[in-house]
Amino acid sequence: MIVAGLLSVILSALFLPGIILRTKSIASGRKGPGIFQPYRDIAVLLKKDSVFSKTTGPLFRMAPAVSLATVICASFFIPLSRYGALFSFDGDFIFFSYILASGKFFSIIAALDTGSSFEGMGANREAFFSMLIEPAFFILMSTFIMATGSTSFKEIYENFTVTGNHIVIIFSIIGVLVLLQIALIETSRVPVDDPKTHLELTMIHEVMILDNCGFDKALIHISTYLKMAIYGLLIFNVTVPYNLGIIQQSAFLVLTQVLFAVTIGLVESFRARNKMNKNPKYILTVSAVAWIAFAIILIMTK
Amino acid sequence: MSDETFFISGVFCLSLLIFLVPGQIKYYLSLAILALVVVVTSYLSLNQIFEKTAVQATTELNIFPPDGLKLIIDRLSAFFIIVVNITTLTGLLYAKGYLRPYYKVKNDIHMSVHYFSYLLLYFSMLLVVMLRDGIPFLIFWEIMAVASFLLVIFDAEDRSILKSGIGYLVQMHIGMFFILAAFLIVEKKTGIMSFDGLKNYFAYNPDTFLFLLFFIGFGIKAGFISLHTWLPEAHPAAPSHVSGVMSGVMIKMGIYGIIRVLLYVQDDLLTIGLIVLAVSLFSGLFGVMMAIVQHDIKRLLAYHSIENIGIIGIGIGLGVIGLAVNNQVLAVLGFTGGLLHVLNHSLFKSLLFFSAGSVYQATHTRNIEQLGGLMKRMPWSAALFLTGSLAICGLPPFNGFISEYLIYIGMFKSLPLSDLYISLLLISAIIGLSLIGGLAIFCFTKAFGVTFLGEPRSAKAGEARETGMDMIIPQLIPVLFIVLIGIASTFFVRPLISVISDAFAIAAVPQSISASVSSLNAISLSAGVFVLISAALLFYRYLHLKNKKVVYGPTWGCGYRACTPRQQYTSTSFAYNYLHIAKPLIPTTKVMPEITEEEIFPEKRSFESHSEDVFRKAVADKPVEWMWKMLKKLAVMQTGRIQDYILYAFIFIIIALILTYLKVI
Amino acid sequence: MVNYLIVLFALTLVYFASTERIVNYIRLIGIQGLLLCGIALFELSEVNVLNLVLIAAETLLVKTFLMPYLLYRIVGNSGVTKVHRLAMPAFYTLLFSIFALLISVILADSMLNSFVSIVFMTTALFTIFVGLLLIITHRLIISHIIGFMVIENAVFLFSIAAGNRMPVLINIGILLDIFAGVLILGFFGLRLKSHSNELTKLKD
Amino acid sequence: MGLLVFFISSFLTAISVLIIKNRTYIKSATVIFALLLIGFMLYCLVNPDKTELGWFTFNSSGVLLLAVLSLLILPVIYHGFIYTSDDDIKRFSIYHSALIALITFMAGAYLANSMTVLWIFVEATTLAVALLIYHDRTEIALEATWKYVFVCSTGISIAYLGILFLGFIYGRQDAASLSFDELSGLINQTNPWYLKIAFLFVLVGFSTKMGLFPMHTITIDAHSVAPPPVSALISTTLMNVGFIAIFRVYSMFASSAILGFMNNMLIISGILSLLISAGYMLKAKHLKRMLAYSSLENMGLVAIALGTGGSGYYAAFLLIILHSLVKSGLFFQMGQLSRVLHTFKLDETGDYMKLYPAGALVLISGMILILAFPPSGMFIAELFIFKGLVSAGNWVPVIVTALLLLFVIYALSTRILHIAFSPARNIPAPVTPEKVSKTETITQFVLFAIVVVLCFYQPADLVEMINKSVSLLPK
Repeated sequence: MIVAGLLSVILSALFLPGIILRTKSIASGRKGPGIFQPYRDIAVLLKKDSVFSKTTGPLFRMAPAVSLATVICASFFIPLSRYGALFSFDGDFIFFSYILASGKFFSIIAALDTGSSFEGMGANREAFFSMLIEPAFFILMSTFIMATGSTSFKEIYENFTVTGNHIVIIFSIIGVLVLLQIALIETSRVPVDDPKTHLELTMIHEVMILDNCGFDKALIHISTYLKMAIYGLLIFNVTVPYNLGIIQQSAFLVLTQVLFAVTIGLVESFRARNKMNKNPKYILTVSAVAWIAFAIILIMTK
Repeated sequence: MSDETFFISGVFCLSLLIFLVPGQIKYYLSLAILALVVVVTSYLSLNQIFEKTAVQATTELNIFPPDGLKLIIDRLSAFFIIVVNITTLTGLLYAKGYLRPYYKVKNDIHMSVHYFSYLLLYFSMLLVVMLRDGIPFLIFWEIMAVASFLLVIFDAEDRSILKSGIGYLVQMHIGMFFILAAFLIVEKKTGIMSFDGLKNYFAYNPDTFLFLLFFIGFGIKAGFISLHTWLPEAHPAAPSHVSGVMSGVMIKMGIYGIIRVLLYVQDDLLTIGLIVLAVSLFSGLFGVMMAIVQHDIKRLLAYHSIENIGIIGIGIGLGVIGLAVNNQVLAVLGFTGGLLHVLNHSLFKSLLFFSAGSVYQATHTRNIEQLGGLMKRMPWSAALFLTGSLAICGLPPFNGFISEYLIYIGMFKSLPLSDLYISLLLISAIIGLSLIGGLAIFCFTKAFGVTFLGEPRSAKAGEARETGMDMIIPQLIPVLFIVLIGIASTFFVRPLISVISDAFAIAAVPQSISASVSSLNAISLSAGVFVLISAALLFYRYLHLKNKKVVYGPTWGCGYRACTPRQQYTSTSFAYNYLHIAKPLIPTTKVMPEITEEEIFPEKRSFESHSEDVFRKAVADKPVEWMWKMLKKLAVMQTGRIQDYILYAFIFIIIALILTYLKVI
Repeated sequence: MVNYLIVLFALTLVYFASTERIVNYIRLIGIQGLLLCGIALFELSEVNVLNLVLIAAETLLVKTFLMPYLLYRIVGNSGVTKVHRLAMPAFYTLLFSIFALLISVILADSMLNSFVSIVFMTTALFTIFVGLLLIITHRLIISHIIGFMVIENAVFLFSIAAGNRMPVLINIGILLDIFAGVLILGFFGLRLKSHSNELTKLKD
Repeated sequence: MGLLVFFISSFLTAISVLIIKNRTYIKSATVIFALLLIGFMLYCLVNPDKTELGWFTFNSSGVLLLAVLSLLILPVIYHGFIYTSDDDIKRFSIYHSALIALITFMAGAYLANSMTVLWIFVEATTLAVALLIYHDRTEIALEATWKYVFVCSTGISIAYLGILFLGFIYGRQDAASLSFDELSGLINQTNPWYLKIAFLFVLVGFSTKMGLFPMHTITIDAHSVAPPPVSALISTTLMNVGFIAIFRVYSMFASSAILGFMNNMLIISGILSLLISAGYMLKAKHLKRMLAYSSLENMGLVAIALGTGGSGYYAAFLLIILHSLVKSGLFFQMGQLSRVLHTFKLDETGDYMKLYPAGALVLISGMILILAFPPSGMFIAELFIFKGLVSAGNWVPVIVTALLLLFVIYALSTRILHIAFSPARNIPAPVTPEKVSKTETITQFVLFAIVVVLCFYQPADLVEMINKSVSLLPK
C-alpha cells in the first residue's frame, strides 16, 4: 500500500480548489461554480497558444515545468498515517523542504527574467517571506522528532499515533495550527497574499506568473493545487486517531480535507490581507508558536 | 638522493625555469609542472585513503634525509590534498583564457612572477598540509601568504588593489604571529615545537587558552567572523582564477589547521565545541546577511565564502560537541558534513568565481547594477553560474545539499538522545542553518537574476559576447564533480567517514550512521527521480507546444508602453525590505540630495546607498587609525639640528642613570 | 698641589657657562690646556720621561697655543663675536651646570671605587656634562666645536687619573685631539660659515 | 704574520691609489685589494683563534663578520666603478683610497681583541667614511658629513669614557692594553653600579656606529646622502662594527651581576628604535631614508635579540649577517634606480616595473626578504627572537615588537609597491630614463639567493661558528 500517500494527494488535489471556490462564493451569497471548475480552466489553458515576452530567455520557459516536477517529487514522501509513503528515509523532510525551496528558486528566477518591475517585486517578496518561514517547518519537525524519536515522515506518524496520551493531543493541536499557517503562506492564500487581487503592487505569487501563458500557466496552477493537497495531507496525518482501520481512515481523510478547504475559504472571505510590511512579523509569529511547542516537549521529556 | 628529494628539487628548478621562457610557453610549462605534481600527489593521497586500511597508518616522505623536511600524509591531509589538486588544476586551466588579454598589457617578468607565485602557492598549500613540525610548517604557511599576496596584486596599476593586497598581507602576518605564539608556548612547556608536541602539552595543561590562540591564528586565514576583514577586500582585487583558488581552497587551510589541533585536544571539549559552534553560527549568518547587500559580484561571493566557512565550522563544532558528550552519531556525522562541505565549497565557489570572471572579462565591470540580460548573450557562463548558485544554496540535485543534509541529520538524530542544554544548542544550530539556507537562496536569486536575466542595464552589458570555449571547458570539471557528488554521494561519503574515524580514532561506526549512509542512496534515487520527472515534463511541453503558434511581444507593463530596462528590479531594490529587519547589524547610508522647496524644476539627481561592515570598522579600522596617528606623532626626532641629536644621548644617559639608581631597571 | 689645579680647572668650567663672547671661550680653552699640562706633570710621577715629555708638549703646544690660534683665525674671518642670540640665556646654562655638578658629585660618590681619587672623578664627570651642555644649548657650529674640546679635556683628565698604571690610555686620549683638528680643518677647508645655522635642511 | 702583510699591502695600495691618477691602475689596484682581503679572510678561517701582532685574535665572531665584509666587497667595488665612472680623476682616486682605508679599518675593528685597539679602529672608520659621504660635493653632502663626523666623534669620546672606566678596574702596570680575557676575570669583584655606568656609556657611545636608539639620527642622514655602494657599506658592515663593539663589552660583562641590567637596556633601546623607525616609515617621503629607517628597525631587532639571551644570541648573529646581505642588495639597486628614475622622492617615482622590470623584481624580492617573510632567512632569526622572549616569559616586548613590525611591513610594502607598479603622482619634468643593462642586477640576485638558501638550509660550519662566538655567554 505504498502508493496510498500519493493517491490521497492526487485525490485531495482534485477536490480542494473546487471546495474552496464553492465556500467562498456561498459565504458571499453566490451559488458558485462546480467543484471541478478550476480543472476546467486548466483544460482551457492547455488548448491555448502561447505568447512569450522578448526579454525572457530559455530559463523562463523551463521554470514552470521544473517547479511542478519539484512538487510532484515532494508528494512522494507524504505517508497516509500508518500506510507508508513512496520514498521514506531518515531525514526525508529535509529533502522535502529543500526540494520545495528549489521549486521556489526557479519560479523566482523566472519572474526576474521577464524584466518587469512588478514581477521583480513579487520575486523579492516571495524570496523574503519563504526565507522567514523556513525555520518554522524545521522547528515543528524537531518537536515531532523529540516526541517520537525517529526522523522520517513515515516513522514519525506511525509512532505519533501509537502513544495516544495527553502529550499527543497538545502536539496535534499545535501541529495543525502551525501547518495550517505554513500552508496558507506556502500556497499564497489570504493572510499573506491574496490570489484574487487585481492590483499588481499588492500581489506576491500572482504577480510572479503574470507573464506565463497557456501551457505554463496550467502547470503552475497544478503545482499550487498539489502543494495545497500535500499540506492538507500533512495536517490529516497529525490529527488522525491511531486505532482506525483503512476504511475509517479514508473517510476521516475526506472529512479533514473538506474541513481544511472550508477553513481556507472562510479565512479568505472574512479576513483581509495583511499590510505588506506587517507580513514579516506575522510569519515570525508562526515560528514563535513552533518554538513554544519545542520548548514544551523539551521541558516535558528532559 | 631518495627519489622524493629528487622529485621535489627537480620540480622546483623546473618552476624557476618559468622566468627564462618567453611568452605563452610560460603558461604551458607551468601547466605541465602543475599537472605532474597533481598526478603524483593525488596518487599518493588516494592510495592513502583507500589502500592503507591499518589504523593511523601514514605515508612518510623525507626530503634531504638527515634533518630535512619530514612529510607525513595521513588520511586527513590526503583528503585536503585532493581538494587542493582539483581546484588549483581547474584554476590554471581557466587562467589560459582569462590571462590572454593581459599578455599585451603586462611585460614578461610580471607574467612569469604571476605564474611562479601560482605554482609557489600550490606547492606551499600541499606542504602545509603534509608538514607536522613547527618551523617548516610556519615557513610554508607564510610562503602561502606571500605567494597569494603576489597573485592578488597582479593588476597592481590600480591603487585600491595595491592597498587591499597589502592589507591582506599584514593580516596574514597577524595570523602567523598568533600561531607562532601558540607553537612557542607548546615548545616552552614540552620542548617539541610541532603538532605532536601538542599531545603531551594538552595532557598536562589547560586546553582552551592554547586552542583559542590556534583558533584565532587559523581563523584569520579561514575567515571567521571578526577575523574576516581581509576577505571582502582581497578576493575582488585578485584576478578571477586566483580568487577562485584562494576562496575555494586557501581558506580551507585554516579549517585544516583547526581540525589538526582538534585531533590532539583531550579535555574540556565541550567549551571548545561551544566556542567553535557559536563563532561559526554567527559567521554563517553575518556572512550571508552582508552578502545580500553587496553590489560588486566578487565581494558578494567573498562574503558568501564566510557563510560557507560558517557552515563548515558548524559541522566541526557539532562534531566536537559530539565527542564531548560521546554521542558517536553527532561526532561522525558533524565532522563528515563539515569535511564534505569543504570539498563542495571548493567546487561550487571556484565555479562561481570563474563564471563571474568570464562576466568581468566580457563586460569589464563587476557592479551587478550595470549588468543584466547576459543570459541571452552568454548562455554558457549563465548556465555555469546557475549550477553554481543552485549548488551553493544546497538545493537537492547538487552537492551542496548532501553536506547540509549530513549536518542536519546528525543534529536531528541526536536531538532525542541528548540532555536539555545540548538540545538547546542543537535547536539553535538547526534554526541557524535553516535561516542560512533561506538567506542563501534570497542572495543568489538576486545575484543570478540581476546579473543574467531581464534586460541589459548598461551599454557594456548590451555588447557582452560569450567568452572563448577554452574558459568554458575547464569550468565543466567542477560541474562534473558537483553533479557526481549530488547524485552518487555514497561514493564520496563512505571514504570521508573512514577519514574521520581514522583521524579521531572512533573505532566502531555505529549502526545509525550506516543507516544514514543508506538514506544517502535514497536521496540520490529521489534526486534522479526529480530530474527524470522534470525532463519528462519538459519533453511533454515541447511536444505539446510543437504545433501551437508562438507569438513574441513586450512584457506585461500594466498598459505602460514606454518600459525601459532601468525600471527593472536592481540589487538594492531586491534587498530593500530585507534591509529593514537587518538595520542594526548592517548600517546602510543613503546618499540622495533631497529636493528643496524653491527648486521648481529640480535637475538630474542620483541615488546611491552603500553599507559598511560593522565588524571591519570595530575590529580593523578604528584601532589601526588610532595607532597610526600616535606613531606619527612620535616620529619627531629627526629635526636636523646637531644639538638635538646630542640632547637625545644626554637625556638617555641621565634617565638611565636615574632609573638604575632607583633600581627600576 | 694637584687638587688645587683641579679645583681651578672646575672654576674655568663654571665660567664657560656664564660668558657669551666667543673670545672668552677660546681663552678658557687655552687656560684649561695649561692647567691640564700642570696636572699631568704633577700627577704622572711613575711614567717614563719620554712619555711625560710627549704629554707636556702635546698639552702645552696643541691645547694651549695651536687650537686657540686656529679658533681666533676662524672667529676673525667669519666676524662672529657674540654667541648667537637665540642660544639659551646664560642664566639657565649656569643653572644647568650647577645641577650637572650636583649629579657628578652624587655619581662619583656612589661609584666608590678605590682606583681613582674622588676629586679626579667628580671634576672629570663635571667637565663631560658641561661639554655636552655647551653643545646642547648653543646653535652656532663654533660653540659646538668648543663643547667638543671641553669633552676632550674631560677625557684627557680621566686618562691622567689612570695614567700612572696605564700610560697607553693617555696617548689614546691624545688621539682624540686629531678629531678636533680634523673638525677645525674641515671648518677651514670647506669654507663653512661659522655663523651659519642653516645646517638643518636634512630633516624629515 | 698574515695580518701584518694585509695591513702593509692595504696601506700601500691606499697611498698608491691616491698618488697615481690613472683610472685603469686605480681600478686594478682596488680589485687586487679585494682579492687580497678575501685571501686574508680565508687565512683567518684556516687558523681560528690565532693571536697575531699581540692585539688581534681571529675569534669566530670577528671572522664571521669579516666573511660578510669579504662577501660584499666585490659588488661594492663593481657598483662603485659604475657610480664613479663619470667623475673627474681627483674625486675618483680619493673615493677609492678612502674606500680601501675604510675596509681595512673595518677588518681591523672586527679582529681587535682589546677595547682600546677596537676603539682606535672605530675612530679611524669615522674619518674614512666622512670622505666617502662627501663624495658628491653637494651642499647637503657637506651638511651630512659635518653632522656625521661631529656627532660620531662626540659619541666615540663618550664610548672612550666607558673604556676608561674599564681601565680603572684593570689597574695593573705592565699590561699595555685591556684585552678581553684578562679583564673578564677581574670583572665580578667590582661593585655592579660602577659596571652599569661603564656599560651605559659604551652603549650610548657605540650606538652612533650601530645606529641604535640614542644616536641613530646621523646614520639616517649619512645613508640618504652617500653614494649607493657607500651607503650599502655604512648600513651593513659599519653597523656590524658598532654591533661587535657592544657585543664584546656585553660578553665581558655577561658573567657579572649586571646581566639583567644590560638585557633590559638593550631591549629598551631596541624597542625605542623600532618605535622611531615605524613612526618615520609611516611618513617617509624619500626612498633611501626609508631604507635607512629599515636598517634602524633591524638594528633594534638585533638589540632585542641580544637582550633576550638564550636562543636570542644565535638570532642576533643570524639577523646581522642576513640583514647585511639583503640591505646591501637593496642599496646597490638604488644606484640603478637613480639612473632610471633620476629621483628618490616617493611621489615623483613610479611605474618602475614598466621602465626597468629586472630592477623592479629586485626591489620586490628585496622587500619580501627584508620584511622577514619566510623565503628569507630573517624569518628564522625573528622566530628565534620570539622563542627567546617567550621562554624568558616577558610577553610585553613580544606584543610590542610584533605590533611595530606590522606597521613597518605596511609602510615599507605600500611605498615599494607604489614605486614598482602604480604611476608616479606628480612628475616635475619628463626625464628620459637611462637604459640600464639587466646584468647589473646579478649581484643583487646572488645575495638574495644566499639569504633564501640560508632560510632552508643552514650550513653546519656556519652554525658551529655562531655557536662558538656565543659560547661564552650564559645559556
